Amino acid sequence: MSTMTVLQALNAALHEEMARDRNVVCLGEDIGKNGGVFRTTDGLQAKFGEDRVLDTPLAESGIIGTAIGMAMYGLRPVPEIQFSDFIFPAFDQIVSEMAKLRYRSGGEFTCPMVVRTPYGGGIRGGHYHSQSPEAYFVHTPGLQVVVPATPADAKGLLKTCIRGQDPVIFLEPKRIYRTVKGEVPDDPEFTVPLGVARIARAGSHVTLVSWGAMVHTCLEAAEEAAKQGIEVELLDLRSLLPLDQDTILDSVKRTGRCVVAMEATRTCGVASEISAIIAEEAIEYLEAPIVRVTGFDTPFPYTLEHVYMPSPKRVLSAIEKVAKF
Amino acid sequence: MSTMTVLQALNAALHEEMARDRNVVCLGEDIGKNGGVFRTTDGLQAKFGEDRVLDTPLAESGIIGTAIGMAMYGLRPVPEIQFSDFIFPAFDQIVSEMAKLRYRSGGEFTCPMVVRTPYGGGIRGGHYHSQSPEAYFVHTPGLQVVVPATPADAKGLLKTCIRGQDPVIFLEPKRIYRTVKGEVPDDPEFTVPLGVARIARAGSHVTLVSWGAMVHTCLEAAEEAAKQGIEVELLDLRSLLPLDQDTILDSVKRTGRCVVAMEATRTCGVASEISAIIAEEAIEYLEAPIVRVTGFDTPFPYTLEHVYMPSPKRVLSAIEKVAKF
Amino acid sequence: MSESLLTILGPGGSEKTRARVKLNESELLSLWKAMVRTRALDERAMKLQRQGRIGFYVPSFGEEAAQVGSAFAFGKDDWITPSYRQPGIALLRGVSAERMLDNCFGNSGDAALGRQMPVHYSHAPEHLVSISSPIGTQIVQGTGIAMAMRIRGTKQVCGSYFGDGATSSNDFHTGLNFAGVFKSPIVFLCINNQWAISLCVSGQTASKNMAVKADAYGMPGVRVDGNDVLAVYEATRVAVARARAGDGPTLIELLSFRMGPHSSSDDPSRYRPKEEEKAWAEKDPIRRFEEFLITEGVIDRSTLEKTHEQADTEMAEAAKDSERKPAPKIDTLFDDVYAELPRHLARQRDALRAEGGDHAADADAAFPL
Amino acid sequence: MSESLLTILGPGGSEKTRARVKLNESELLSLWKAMVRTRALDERAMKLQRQGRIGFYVPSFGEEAAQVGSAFAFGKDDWITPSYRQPGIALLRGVSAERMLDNCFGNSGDAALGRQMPVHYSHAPEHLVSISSPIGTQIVQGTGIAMAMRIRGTKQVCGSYFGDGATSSNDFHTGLNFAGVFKSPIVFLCINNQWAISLCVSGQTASKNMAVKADAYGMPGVRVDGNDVLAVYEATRVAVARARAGDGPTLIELLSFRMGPHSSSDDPSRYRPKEEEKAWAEKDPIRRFEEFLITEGVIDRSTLEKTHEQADTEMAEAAKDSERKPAPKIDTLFDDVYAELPRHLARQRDALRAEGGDHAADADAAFPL
Ligand SMILES: Cc1ncc(C[n+]2csc(CCOP(=O)(O)OP(=O)(O)O)c2C)c(N)n1
Ligand SMILES: Cc1ncc(C[n+]2csc(CCOP(=O)(O)OP(=O)(O)O)c2C)c(N)n1
Ligand SMILES: [Mg+2]
Ligand SMILES: [Mg+2]
Repeated sequence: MSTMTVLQALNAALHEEMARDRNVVCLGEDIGKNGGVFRTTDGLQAKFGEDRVLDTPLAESGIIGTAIGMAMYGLRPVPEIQFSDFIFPAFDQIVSEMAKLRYRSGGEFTCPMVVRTPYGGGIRGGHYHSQSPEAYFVHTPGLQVVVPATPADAKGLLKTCIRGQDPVIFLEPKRIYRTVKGEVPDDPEFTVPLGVARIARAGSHVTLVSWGAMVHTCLEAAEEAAKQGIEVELLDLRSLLPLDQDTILDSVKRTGRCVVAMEATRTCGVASEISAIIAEEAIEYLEAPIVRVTGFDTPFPYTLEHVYMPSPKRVLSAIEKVAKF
Repeated sequence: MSTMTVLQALNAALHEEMARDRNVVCLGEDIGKNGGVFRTTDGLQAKFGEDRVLDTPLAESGIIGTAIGMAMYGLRPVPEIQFSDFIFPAFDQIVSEMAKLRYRSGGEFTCPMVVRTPYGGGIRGGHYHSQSPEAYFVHTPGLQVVVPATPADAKGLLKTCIRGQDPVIFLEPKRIYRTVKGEVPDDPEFTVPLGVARIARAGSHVTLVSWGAMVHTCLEAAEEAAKQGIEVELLDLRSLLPLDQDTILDSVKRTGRCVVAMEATRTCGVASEISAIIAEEAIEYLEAPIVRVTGFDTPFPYTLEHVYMPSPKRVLSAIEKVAKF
Repeated sequence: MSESLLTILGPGGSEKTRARVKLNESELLSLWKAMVRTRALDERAMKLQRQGRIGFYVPSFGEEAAQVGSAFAFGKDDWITPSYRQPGIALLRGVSAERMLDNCFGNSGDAALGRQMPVHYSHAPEHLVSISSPIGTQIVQGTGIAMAMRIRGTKQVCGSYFGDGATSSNDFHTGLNFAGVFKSPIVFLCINNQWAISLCVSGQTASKNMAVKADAYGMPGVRVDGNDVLAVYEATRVAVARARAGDGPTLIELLSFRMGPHSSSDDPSRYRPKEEEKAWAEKDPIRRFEEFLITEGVIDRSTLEKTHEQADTEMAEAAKDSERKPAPKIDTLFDDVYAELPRHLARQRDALRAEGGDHAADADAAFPL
Repeated sequence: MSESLLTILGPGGSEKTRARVKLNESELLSLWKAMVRTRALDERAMKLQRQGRIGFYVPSFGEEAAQVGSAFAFGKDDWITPSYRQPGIALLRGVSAERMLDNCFGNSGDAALGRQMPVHYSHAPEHLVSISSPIGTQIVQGTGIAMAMRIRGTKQVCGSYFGDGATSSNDFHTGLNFAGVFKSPIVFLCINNQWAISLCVSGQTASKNMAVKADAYGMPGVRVDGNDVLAVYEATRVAVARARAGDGPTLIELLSFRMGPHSSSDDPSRYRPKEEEKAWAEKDPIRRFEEFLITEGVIDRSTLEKTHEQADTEMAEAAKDSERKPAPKIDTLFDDVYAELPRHLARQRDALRAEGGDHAADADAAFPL
């Protein structure tokens, strides 16, 4: 075990996987010499060379499009999109190609690759450096969508994805890159499976579902709720696709109450999907509305960022609302 | 009143609006001389000239990007994307620019434009000529998303959108282009407001929510259900953003039971959003699970298209399920 | 980049031509037969479509030399990212007509189990990458394949095919730009058939021609008479050798003409002058090559007729065999979305199984393009 | 397209230069003052950022001639789609430093009410289009604006600014291609400062230079010494006149150098040789122009010093005034998403109002770029 930040854990995962498998290549803007604008890829080019750590021209569709070609051919590309807000020029390659290649070729061609990208708010980045676009990808069959919330998961999930057979959108909550530290196993074979939620806090009164940086906001809210005697069960989903429906339903069936919290834009977000699954599969267990705490249906603001992002207080009032319903 | 197909109604709306306002311009692939691959823009170039009906190069990002510029400048562009499956190369311009321009400039620059595009399955188009991508746009603040289900709505909604102040994704259910006919008002001032659902069939036992071509599938299912004594209230949403939450909640509060039917991929689709709104705002009225009847979480198939698309039978079994719960 | 067209098969007499041909008789015959079979497949498939036996087809009439001549210059281990309009490449590389028609029928024999529309083939054993509909996507993917070849150091080369319309796509731009920067072993083959559905090439771009676009990416651009199979082969051979030697990519423009409609759904009389079609019918690449082969004594009239007949028969039999195969099983809907069936798809499959038959009515509108 | 750089401000002596200058003294002074004020604004804003008073800034050190010289060639009614690195254009067109700093402070005086990061200005009265972060999007939008001007027949022209990195974007490709096809009245201004964050221009494209890319779109490409304000003006003037006359677009490459960091978050010592920075510091475009103005007797040393001081004072005062303004009101979060507040946003606003204060902690990590 070592104590690491999320950033260090990701960097360690990349170093280990590149050392383990020479088919793993990284590519993206400013990831080589500069080590990435967040330094997630620091040291990789010096260690593995310019052939395996490529500084690309400024074109996300080119980064993803060439990575798809590499993956088809047999490499294991790990492209970086500098901010998830800049993934949209590559959207066609992701939705039309990366996600559908295996299906449309009957498995003759596959696309094992991991698109790493910093996402979410909290760094004063305004419209274009703060968004949480996970719903776009969760709505796209063929993709896997993964979001770690702790350093150990950051490392273990990224390693699992790089070893996997299918394309992944790996969203890195940039707000906690350096602010969250934790114990991380040193074993190079340490991995964390997809589709298995983590019970970040056990509780019996209210189920609180979240992922990414918001897990830490939820934890604060849960501790506050406990002071009022409301014991919150906090689920950290880890992967949104596949989604651990069983753990969610199991918890909700026990608590009868559910809050889902996320940073993203409210309408048609992943919180709505979780709510819909519960309303379809476990409605007879519910004793209160399913409340969503989310970003607003506006573009992400700059000066008022702290108002836009769900605060522990906003999560707490939702918990209180369902607990007291 | 005239009897028209959906296609004729759309064509009439374009002719009328272009005649009414010289700022209205159409642009897209094969829309001029060829009149569009579905013939929706037939006759426009002959009537209004090559300056106002532009055959563009093969680049959706160029079609949308230039239309945004035109709209900023003061024109009212009506770009066509030949199939909604091909909108993804333009996704960055839509999500990052078209949707956010008003907000990010404090209203100094605006983007009144209507992106018309045929969508949905039922024409044996396989992966790339059949998808229903509405959720991507409903999840994007700043856009409006409109889907007509009848010839009258096709005309009235399109005219409203062209006269509006905000960008619209106007999804044309291509399966019913020619197969659905109806009465359409001739009055050139006839318009249909956004955000007001149509009660396609009144009923008191089960609320059935749908939009686009699926409304007709749902109508068949509702008639079948009526034979069993289940009276279905069928809502045709017309616009998905703005969404007529009030009519949905009002109906569900009366029936206590709800089915949402759509062609799109299930996870994180618009059906989930509707379910989540109900589970948040009206759970105490519910007497059954909210059931979603949707396309599967797979790419859209070719040979098995008829299996993939929700049939009246699949909608009916959902109705029966919630009615008998 | 020169503005003139590379041409070998000159009009009248073959003295000058012969001197420049680097292929032996058996190679010339291989080229020719592949062209003839391509034409026969297109004709058969268009017939099947008109008879309502397959849903859609895209013929490549008039582009046989461009496809086959260029593909002939690649090795067996090289990879190709084709578009939908090069059936000849697959035939040349050994794909049977039956396998191709299995795709057009969308039956259980199709590699992709009828999941895609006709003409969206996947032929992995022949290194022909799965074809998709969105225009241009295969260009940048081809660059990625070539970058991977270079990283692995295999000396393989990738060939990427696309039309004049595709040069307007985002992926043309990034595909060529990345290839230029990373000196990738790829040959870009733009089959300029002068039409993108109803848009003629002067509406597609204001550039003098397609080959000049190579300058924007720091690679050589070559313009070739795309109806001259020998010129096509020669230009591609040089570019493939260049790529294999590590000297980077080339853009080749093959000037040809789409003699048929865009697809079985298209009606060119709405937008294209008949005279243009007539003028280009005169330049049919198969007839042009056959004149040379006859003049040279490589074939005679009777071989010619027999070969055409054989090709027709081959395609008719393939169609018969293919049409007999059953549709894919319903459960296959859920396979191959992921390497392993995830729980949510298993649930959706089980729900469908429980519901049983009675599916949505079959497609009720015609495919428009 | 020629490979040589258009240059007017020659080294040593101004005889030859003078003969080619088409501007009068007062125009020369306007150009110079705008350059000096641009430098002063950048310096002030970088200081504010280092003091933690604004969150982020992007300086344009070294690119003053490229911005100001080109913008000077457009008319008041012409439109510009700038990128984030041309504050000088706004200053030249009459935007006050205070309005610009209102954006950097994200306060209630900002046209966009602090919704965007610093340097993402919107200046509609001056026809300067709202700036966004995604690289290249303004290029194709500029083409759209120009297409609209042509449709309306107004004789206006659009200018679109972008960097060397942006030439790799999808929107560069479509923007130039559409402009070529539709003969749009637009001038594309690529400020090639040779760096896109940490990527030098040879890693961006293998093309010989940026101007040659014009050929791919059938328009003239011009290469200009971007640190020579007179050459920049002259080349742009010709292109603007061409566009206004209906003769179509031009691509101008302005070769310059990013003398500072990419932004207040960037550390060029990680990737850029110090020597390169030193060599280009010698070519400072402001000093170069001042040498000419002094030699010509347009200004003297004391005017020079006074003008610099005045500019400093102007910026310091503007900062003081701007900093005093309050933050935008919380309700403004929900305005301007649509022309009218839709019901769902009204509901979200009301819920927020009901909840009251105690918002998420302020940003806890630093902005990286
Ligand atoms: C992204 C995208 N936009 C539009 C279409 C519809 N479409 C299919 S083929 C075609 C024209 C292609 O022209 P070209 O590249 O010249 O190839 P050709 O058909 O002539 O072989 C168009 C517009 C598409 N398939 N993909
Ligand atoms: C689509 C997109 N990808 C990545 C970024 C991150 N980014 C911001 S500026 C920049 C470099 C831009 O370089 P250039 O176009 O040369 O302009 P310069 O900064 O030199 O003025 C990058 C990669 C972005 N803003 N948008
Ligand atoms: Mg073509
Ligand atoms: Mg630059």
